[in-house]
Amino acid sequence: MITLADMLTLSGVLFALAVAGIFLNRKNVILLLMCVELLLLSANFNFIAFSRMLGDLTGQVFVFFVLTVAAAESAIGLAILVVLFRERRNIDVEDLNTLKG
Amino acid sequence: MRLTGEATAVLVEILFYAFATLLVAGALGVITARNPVYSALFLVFAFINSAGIWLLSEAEFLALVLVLVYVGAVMVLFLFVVMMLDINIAELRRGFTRFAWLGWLTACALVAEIVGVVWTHGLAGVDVSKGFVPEPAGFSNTRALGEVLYTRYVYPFELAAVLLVVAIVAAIALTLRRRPGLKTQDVARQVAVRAEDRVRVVKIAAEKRS
Amino acid sequence: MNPHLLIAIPLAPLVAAVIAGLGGRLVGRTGAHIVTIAGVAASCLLSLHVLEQLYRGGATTFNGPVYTWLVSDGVHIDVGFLVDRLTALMMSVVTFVSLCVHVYTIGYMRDDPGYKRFFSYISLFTFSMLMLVMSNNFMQLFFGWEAVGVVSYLLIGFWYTRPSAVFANFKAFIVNRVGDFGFVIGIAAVFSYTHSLSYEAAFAAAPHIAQQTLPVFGGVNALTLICIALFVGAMGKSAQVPLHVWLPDSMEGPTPISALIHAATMVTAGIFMVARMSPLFEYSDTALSFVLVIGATTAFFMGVLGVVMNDIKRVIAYSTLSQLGYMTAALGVSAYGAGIFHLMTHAFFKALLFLAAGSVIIGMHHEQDMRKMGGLAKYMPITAVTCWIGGLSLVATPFFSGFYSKDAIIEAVGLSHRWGATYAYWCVLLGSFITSLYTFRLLFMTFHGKERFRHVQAGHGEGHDGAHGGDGVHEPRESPLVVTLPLIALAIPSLVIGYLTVGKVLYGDYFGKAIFVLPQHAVLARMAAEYHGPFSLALRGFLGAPFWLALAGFGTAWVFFLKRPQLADAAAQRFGWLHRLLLEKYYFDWFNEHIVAKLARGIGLGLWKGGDQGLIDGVMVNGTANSVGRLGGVVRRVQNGYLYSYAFWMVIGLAALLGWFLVRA
Amino acid sequence: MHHQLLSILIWLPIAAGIVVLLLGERNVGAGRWVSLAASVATLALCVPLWGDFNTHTAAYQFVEKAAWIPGFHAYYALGVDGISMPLIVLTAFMTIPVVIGGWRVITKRPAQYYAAFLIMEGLMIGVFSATDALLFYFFWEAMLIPMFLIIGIWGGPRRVYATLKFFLYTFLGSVLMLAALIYMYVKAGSYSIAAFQALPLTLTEQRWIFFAFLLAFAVKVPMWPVHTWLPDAHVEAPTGGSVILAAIMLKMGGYGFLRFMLPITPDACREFNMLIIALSLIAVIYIGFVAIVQPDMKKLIAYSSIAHMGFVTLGAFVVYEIVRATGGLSGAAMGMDGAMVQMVSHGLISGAMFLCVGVLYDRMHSRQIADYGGVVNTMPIFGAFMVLFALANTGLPGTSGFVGEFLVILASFKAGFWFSALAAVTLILGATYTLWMVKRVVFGPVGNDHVAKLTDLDGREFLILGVLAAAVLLVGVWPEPLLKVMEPSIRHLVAQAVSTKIPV
Repeated sequence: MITLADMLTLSGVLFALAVAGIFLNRKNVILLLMCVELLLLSANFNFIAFSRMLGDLTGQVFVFFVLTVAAAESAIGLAILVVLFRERRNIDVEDLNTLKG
Repeated sequence: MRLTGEATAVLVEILFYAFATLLVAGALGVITARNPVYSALFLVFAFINSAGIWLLSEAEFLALVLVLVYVGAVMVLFLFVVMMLDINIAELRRGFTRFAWLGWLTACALVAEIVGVVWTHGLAGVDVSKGFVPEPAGFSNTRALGEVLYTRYVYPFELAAVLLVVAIVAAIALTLRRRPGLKTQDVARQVAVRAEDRVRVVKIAAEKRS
Repeated sequence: MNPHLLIAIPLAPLVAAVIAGLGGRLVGRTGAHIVTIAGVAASCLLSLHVLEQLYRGGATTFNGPVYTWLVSDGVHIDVGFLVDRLTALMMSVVTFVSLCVHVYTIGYMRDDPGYKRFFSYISLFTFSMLMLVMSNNFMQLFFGWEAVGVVSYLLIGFWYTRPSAVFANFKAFIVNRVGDFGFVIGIAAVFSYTHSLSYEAAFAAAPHIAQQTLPVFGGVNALTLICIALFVGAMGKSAQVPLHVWLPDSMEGPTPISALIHAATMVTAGIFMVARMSPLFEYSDTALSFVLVIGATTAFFMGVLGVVMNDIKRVIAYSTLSQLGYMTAALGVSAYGAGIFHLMTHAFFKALLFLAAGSVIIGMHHEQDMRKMGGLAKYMPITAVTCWIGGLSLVATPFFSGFYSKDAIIEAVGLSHRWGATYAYWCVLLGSFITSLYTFRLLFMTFHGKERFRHVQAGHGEGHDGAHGGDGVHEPRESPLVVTLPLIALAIPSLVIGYLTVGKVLYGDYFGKAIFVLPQHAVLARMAAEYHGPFSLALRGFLGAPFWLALAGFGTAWVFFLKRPQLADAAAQRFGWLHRLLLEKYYFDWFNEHIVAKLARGIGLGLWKGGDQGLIDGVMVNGTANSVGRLGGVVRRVQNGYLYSYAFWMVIGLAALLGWFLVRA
Repeated sequence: MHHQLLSILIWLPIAAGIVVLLLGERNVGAGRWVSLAASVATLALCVPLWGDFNTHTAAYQFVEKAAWIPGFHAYYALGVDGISMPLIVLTAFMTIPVVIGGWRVITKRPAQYYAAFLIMEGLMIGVFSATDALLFYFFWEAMLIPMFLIIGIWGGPRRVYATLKFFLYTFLGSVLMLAALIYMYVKAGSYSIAAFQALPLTLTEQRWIFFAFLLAFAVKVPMWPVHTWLPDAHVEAPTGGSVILAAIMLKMGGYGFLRFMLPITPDACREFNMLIIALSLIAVIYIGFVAIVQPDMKKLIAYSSIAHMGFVTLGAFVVYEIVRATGGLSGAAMGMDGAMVQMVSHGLISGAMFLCVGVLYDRMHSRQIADYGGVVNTMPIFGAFMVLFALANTGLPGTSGFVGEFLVILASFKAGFWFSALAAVTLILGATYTLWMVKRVVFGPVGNDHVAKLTDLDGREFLILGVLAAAVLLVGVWPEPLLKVMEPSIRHLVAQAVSTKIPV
């Protein structure tokens, strides 16, 4: 049967991969958004693991809300992406540094 | 044929490891994919595998929600956007390699640490080796979730709804383009029109027919 | 003696000064001098009345408070009077000389715009001097001390448009303040032992303090430190050697004040103070030796400078320095009575000499250089005669008052066995030769010999006399009565006061308890033994060494400055370096201006530029401000706008956190 | 009426200031008369404060107490004793010359100028009369704001630098003090200063609190290393600002030493008293030399203020050396008396001297000594006043400048010869820099044609300088009433300073 340790390891690996994804790619904003999705997914894993382990449903309710938030976030992320693309014709991360100090 | 209790545990474990490896491979694919469409698809694949795992750990409502809602809607949205923006793929590849080693190094360090924490110390007193308590036979995850959702968490539930509405409005507001030449009906101005600025009474002198 | 009468003595000149000074239009010039002269005259009469009461009337010493100045830490510091025979004598001398000067000023300052202001200042001075003399505690003594210093500052700088006068009064005040620095430390030391500022507490504790030692300078005797500190104050005020530099420059002030302040009263304050503090000084031999050596050095070396000076007032100024040295030497050998007696006689004939010089200056239309005078006796007989009387008294010719006091000092120094007494004796003895040399040089160059003022005017015609315009040569005229009257009034005591009072004051028991002398130091008592009346003393004087030295001085002066004046110039050439050393006044002035003043300004600039602006402002204050700016510049680069770098730092942070958690748990 | 007197003294000027502010720039005439009336009224109220002051008890008088912030147990508690009462009277006394002085001179937004001064006067009286530490701190910080504006708006060319430096310097110090106050509040349970004074503290606690207070008050005094803001602030401040800055704000530091440091952390004070004495003596000598070479009159007087204030800190902290040297307490109270009198007298004298420089500045718009020479020829009355105040500044007996220095020198000799000797050096240095300035400015032939065109004092200036001269001479000739008022409180303070508060 699935032990808590397995679930946590899996979510840890997923999390690490997502973060690596974020600062590895230099070009693609979309990949950034996807990596954020992955991050949320790994978070959900933890929620479910603990909720099932403790036998308390709040964890799963929380996953439910995380999903809604993730959806909203990706929607807006993509909208920004579209506007950005219209503005700049390219969406590689290198050029997006106007907000610097 | 019904499997014996102990056999099912082994099967579950095998399935879990299968799904886990596929999930990790999917995630890896998302990152390393050259083409955003491929990475989107890898993401879909990863989600499906995680749904599988969730089913294994008897969180079936969420697994289904994940697949239907999330993969169905959000991933489709991603694909739609990726397809719409004609990103030239060649140009995307170039920037990938410069920091690769550093990235992987930190990722591995991170993984090592997380695993180390989980395996060696246990999370401050949480016994990690214990598995799940299997649900009783007639238990329905969905009904339990429904009860909890509409009793204790009604207020956050409503809030989530509001959040989604806001997201919709924001997305539209951001991307809406009003093309200049467009002739649209503006009801307000139509109603506000007054007689004198439309009708002009002109006095013209009568002419003899020549 | 009722206290109200005593309060009236200092108060009268103060009120007069205020009326004359602030009265302005409603008092008017004549009103001003009438008020001030009335005030000083009243004070003089009252002082003489008090002197007479104490001297014969059998009144007892008055020692009582006037009002409580302040009470702090249980210590009552108040303004009070101690009037005994010593004070009465000083009061009488001060007020009498001040009265003469007041009358004299009417003539001298007749056409001076600051007339009222001058009268107000000199009566303010009289008030301060009286407060100093009559005080019964150290605070009021210090008040009088500084007040006198301030008024002399105002008076020296009276003609404030002359830069030299303004420099002189600044210098005078600072040098006085150096003296007061020592003085205040002496007072603080006494206070630390007696926890009270009154005289009798200090005098009572003197034997006890003599046994104490202070842990400073490697354990010095407390009383010696106190006495030397107090004497430093006296040196500042009575212009003893290192702190004498201000007196010659104070001749920048009008002549009346030279007479009043820088001859008769203020400079004697130091002598009076040491005499008053005799109960303290007696218990410390080292302090008295210090006083003796300083006094003797001043007496001789300042006298020598008198010989080379050409400005008539500066010659008399150096003579004053030398005579003050004599008085200090007298104090040094515990002959306080002789010191005070000489102070009194000196006040009269020195004031006389100064006023006579003033009258000569008026006659010569403000010409002060003796080389432009000569043969004035014909034109200014009264001034000449009175000047001669003053000169003879200064030189200590027998029967003149100067003889009785100065010879007594020379004899007392001779008899004393204190450390430094032999050196002092030789200084004082040769001093009498030097005194007669410069006195007769002055008399011959001014009143006798060739009239040098005539060809000078014909020659270039500018200088002060030219200022008055006019065609041919101005005959020097005798000064008006209001000037010559004080001269005569001062000439009489210069002549007879010594003869009349030497028996009672010097050798008699006039001072009684006012001056305390230990039996083993009582030099005057031993001299009193051989005293058989003023007449026989004068006759014996003719045989004494000082008289013959004085005669020798007369002879050399007669040869050098009357018979063959070119001899003096020849001597000056041959001993060129000595002449220049004397002209430069032993380079004291050069040392003060170039070393001390430049050093002070240098330290000031160094500390200001280096310390304040460089170190504190530059490094610490503005430094921190700039470094904050630079730090900001560095930190800014971390915010480079790239999303991935932020993510990277996040991960690093997370990794560190997890690592720490891993290690610690 | 008695137990509201202090509140009226605080809030009357502030209210008047607000009224003047509301009157605005249009009817400035009315504003001027209102501010004059308010400042005179405040001084008039000081008469009953001094008159009914009981000079036989060290306890607080005119006590008021009302809830302020119940949450913190902070009360609106006011009270006055021998140490703070003379300073309140000095504050009220010195505001009138400032108001009258600025009558014609201030042209840029005069209403706000008067309002700032009146409000500041109220706040300063608040600082002196607060017996609740938080209320003290409130007034202490609030007082900075008007001065910040005064220097900032009506100041000279480099005013922004000067006022920022002034504000940040003082603020940095006092923030640490707040930390110390809060710490003690936590231990003592309430903010009342009396509670703090009685609170037993271990030596390490006392050390930390001592240094927190030291930084806050050393900046205000100002003591030697942290004094560089004062010359800049004075040079750039308008005349009125300089007068109040010198006359009152420097006394805050001295008051803080006596009210907070000595009673609350006596053991730490005993341990570090040599540090304070050394800094004071450095201030006297180092600053004395620096003052000699100043080309700017106001900077010179500013530096002379630092030297004079060195005496205050010396007088306050000499008590420990006296106990060490003589074993007894005789002379300790005299040192503190000297410190208090020096504060009051320095307020009068340096205020007057800044007014004198102000008079010259209003006519010739220059503060450089080199631009003047022989002013007494065209302004004789002004010359007389200037010389009188200069002599008072050098500590001439008969003027108030002498009383404080004399008492401190007497007391410090009991502590040791060198303390007194080094302190007495101020007689020489003080005379040198002040009279050298007077020589170059007042005396001598007429410097240049500007000086020739100078006009002598007008009625207003004569009135102010006359009143100040009378005050300086009165305190100098008869300081007894001033000392009688503070005597019991000083004795109580000495007892507190030598007691130990380390819990056994």
